[in-house]
Amino acid sequence: MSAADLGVVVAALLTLAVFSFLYRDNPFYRFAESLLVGVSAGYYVVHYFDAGVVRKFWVPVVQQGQLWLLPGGVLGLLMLARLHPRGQWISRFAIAFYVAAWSGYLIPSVLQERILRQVAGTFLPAAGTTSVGALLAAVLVLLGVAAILVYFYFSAEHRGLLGAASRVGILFLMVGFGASFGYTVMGRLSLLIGRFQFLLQDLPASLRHISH
Amino acid sequence: MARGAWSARLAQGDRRILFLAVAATVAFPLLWPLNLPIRVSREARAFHAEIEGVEPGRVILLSFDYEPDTMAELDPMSLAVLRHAFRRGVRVLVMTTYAGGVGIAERVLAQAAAENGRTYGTDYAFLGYNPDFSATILRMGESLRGAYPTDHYGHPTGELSLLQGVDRYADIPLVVTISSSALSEYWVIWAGGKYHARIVAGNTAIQAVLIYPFLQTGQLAGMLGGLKGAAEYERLIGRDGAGVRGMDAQSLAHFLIVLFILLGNLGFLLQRRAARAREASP
Amino acid sequence: MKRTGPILLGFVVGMLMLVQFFTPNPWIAARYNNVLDWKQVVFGVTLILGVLSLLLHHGRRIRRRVAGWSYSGVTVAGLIVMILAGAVFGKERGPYPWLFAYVQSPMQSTLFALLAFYVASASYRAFRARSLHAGLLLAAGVIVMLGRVPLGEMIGFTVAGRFYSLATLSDLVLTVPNLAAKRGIMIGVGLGMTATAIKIILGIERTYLGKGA
Amino acid sequence: MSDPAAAGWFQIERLPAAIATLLFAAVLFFFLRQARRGRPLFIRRIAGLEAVEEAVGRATEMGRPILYCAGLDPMEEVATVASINILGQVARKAGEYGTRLIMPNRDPIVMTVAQEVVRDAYAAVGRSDHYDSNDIYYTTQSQFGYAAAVCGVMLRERTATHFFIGHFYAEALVLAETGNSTGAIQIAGTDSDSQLPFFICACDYTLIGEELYAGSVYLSREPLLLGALKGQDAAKAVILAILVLGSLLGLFGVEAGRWLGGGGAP
Repeated sequence: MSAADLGVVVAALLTLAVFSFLYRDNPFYRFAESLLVGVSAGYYVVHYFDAGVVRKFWVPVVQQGQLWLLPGGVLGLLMLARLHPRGQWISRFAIAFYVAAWSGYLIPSVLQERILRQVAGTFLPAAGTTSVGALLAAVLVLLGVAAILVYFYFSAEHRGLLGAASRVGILFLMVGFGASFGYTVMGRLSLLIGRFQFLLQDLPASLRHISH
Repeated sequence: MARGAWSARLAQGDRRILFLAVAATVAFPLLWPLNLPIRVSREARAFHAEIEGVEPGRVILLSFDYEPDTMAELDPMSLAVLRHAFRRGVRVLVMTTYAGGVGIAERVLAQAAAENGRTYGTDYAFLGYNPDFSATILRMGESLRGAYPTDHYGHPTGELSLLQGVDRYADIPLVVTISSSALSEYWVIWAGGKYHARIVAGNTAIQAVLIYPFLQTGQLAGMLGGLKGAAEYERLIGRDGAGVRGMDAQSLAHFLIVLFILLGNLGFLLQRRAARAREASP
Repeated sequence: MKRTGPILLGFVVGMLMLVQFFTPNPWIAARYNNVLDWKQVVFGVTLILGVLSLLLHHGRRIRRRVAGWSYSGVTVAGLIVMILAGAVFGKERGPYPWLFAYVQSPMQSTLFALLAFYVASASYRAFRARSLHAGLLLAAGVIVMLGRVPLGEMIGFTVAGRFYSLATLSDLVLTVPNLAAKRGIMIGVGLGMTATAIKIILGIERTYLGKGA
Repeated sequence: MSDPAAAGWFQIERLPAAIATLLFAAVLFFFLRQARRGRPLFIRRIAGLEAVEEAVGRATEMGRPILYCAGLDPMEEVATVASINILGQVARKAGEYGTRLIMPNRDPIVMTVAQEVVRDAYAAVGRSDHYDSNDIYYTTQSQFGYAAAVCGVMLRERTATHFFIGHFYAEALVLAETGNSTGAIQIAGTDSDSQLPFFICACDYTLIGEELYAGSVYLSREPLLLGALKGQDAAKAVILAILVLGSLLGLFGVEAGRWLGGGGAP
């Protein structure tokens, strides 16, 4: 029996252990889930160490002499101070550095790509340059986006025109959530199909292999 | 009263029967395929045209932005993209933004490379995982070698023949993200927004529905959505795989769910009618 | 020092990363590259810390013999075996990739496959058109579900030689009302993200630094 | 800034983003200051909050407990903070009516904070005697283990009102379905896009995304949150105006979209 064939059998048993949750929460399921948490954390930490410490720091600094990476190492060490209750404040330097750097590049990028460009994409096209259908779709998108902005506007009571707009907004939101609903169902079923392909196609092949 | 009890039973259903129905509906077409025809969407055609438009010999970037939980939806896409690129003589630089994506990328890459007789280092390379996806994506816009001093196996990236003359998005005609999360959006925001990279995304169904706004503005040049998207792509490159094989089951299962929703709501309506009738005649 | 130091550092780094977006100045670009590199190293350490705290959490549970401690034992054992496998045999061959392929992968993918069953039972037992809104949601969901699979694509009617299927209808739902909805939410959430980021750089928002900051 | 000599310092195509950044920061700063100084800033009452109160009343009428879930995320997430603010309100009502409140937790820190908040809320309405810290307890870190534990409570304790408020993941479906099958009144509130549809179909009332944050700000009046909310509202009003203006120009053949700049695919 090859390691791969053995693997398929082990995988099948663990797959069934997870599926047993359908009956109810039980020790087989709990065992599988706890094992998953441990094994995946172990898998990650090896890659974290290899990618984050060895390849991103040790190799360039020690082997290639790229000394400008050293401050990163120092910040990383400050982070480790978290492990001691009295060192918590030292690690704040590393956290502040990390979170502020992210915040800094997030601001203009999000404003430009998620807001300005989306707003620009909502503007109506020039009359006569597109088909009637496309223009109608563009008008609906504009109406929908504007109404949703009104729906999530909290500085005024939703009466009169604002009330009407927000009622339109919620209708658009609901159709959008409906699309998400359909796609989520689709995704979950695809994952199940994947597991059934494994149990009904890969597993029998391996079992035949083993019995020969 | 009898009608009320009956409609209540209809509305509640027996979970075990529902579960069995799902299992049977999914298993049946996997064992006895129906081979239903597959229509290819506009978004998938756009995705395909992008890869088709890359000149042979040039290097594209493929990022495995997913973990084993969504393999079933995304593996068929990654495999099809690699097959397509390799067949056309396009070279591929592969990376992952999830530590859990390493094992997946290696497996899919090995399969596609072996099928097409491609060699490591010249036709393709695997950069592996890098911590901090946002800093990685941005850093690669400045210098690929800076972001990844070595490939996954420890070879200095500067020495890979694949990367001669390739060091930023400007040198890469296309970025492909196969993603189970908002990563596809972050590629748009950072690689696209700051560095003008051209991007196509393969997404899980759940994520796909969220990125239509980026398709309309052209921030994304093409998209594959869920297992159906993978099946469409397999049809476009003329090589069926797990995506096409799953479509019969997907079709039947969707009809089953719709049936459940209709029946459940029928029970709900009857129950409500019965309750109203009771209130009306005390 | 304990309070102002980190906030000052955050302000300087945050402003640098903000300004670099607008300028091609080479000095600023070089500092930007430095920050990105350092940030990756810091993040690498943070990830390892995360795993360490998982280990400590389960270690405590085992020592104190709290209810279900044996499952914590399973977790810790899995973690240690995996690290040893990677450290001793390497990440390319042997038990490390084997455990990933045949232990981690199948369980992780099955966990979410379970939900297909729950979606089905909830479809029957819980998803109700209890209001106009919920009804609209379900209707759109049904259209998309049917219109995005081969069987549904075959259902439709022909007008003047053109075939209009459920797929056409579902495309319409996705690219018009769905697009508007996602864009409306995207703009709102984008503003929220940006507001938080601005507050962080200016040192107004400090909760992320932990208690007493 | 369009001076060619300054080209080395400023990328002109990024001008719109620069203006947006400065403008938004200024507006935000203004409202944060107003809020900190205690200026009365108006936000409308969120309809969902009335549903929250009604639902507590319903459990009281039936003489059965209330179940509260704050989602899966840790304390530092916005949705969790919002949930804890709403929990305070729920606990006050529950304290007033003397209705039992059960809250299984997935995060030990969230649990500790929730215990404090509920204890304070009961004390504020003079019903400290009703508070039982055993009703707010830790279950397990495991996602589905937590879901199973919560469903167990629904069936065993026959809870009449369920709150699912916070950030939820795939387990949302399991919770909402089981709760629905027991016939409980269910109120949800979350910012998780992919779980919202399930909550909307299986719950009696759902606070959608930003509504959840606004509801929490409405209740807590916390200046930092209030100021930010007002700043974002102002930005939304500006965006709305730009949308209308740009579309009108568009109809007359002026491509206003170019003025908003942006990189992206060439």
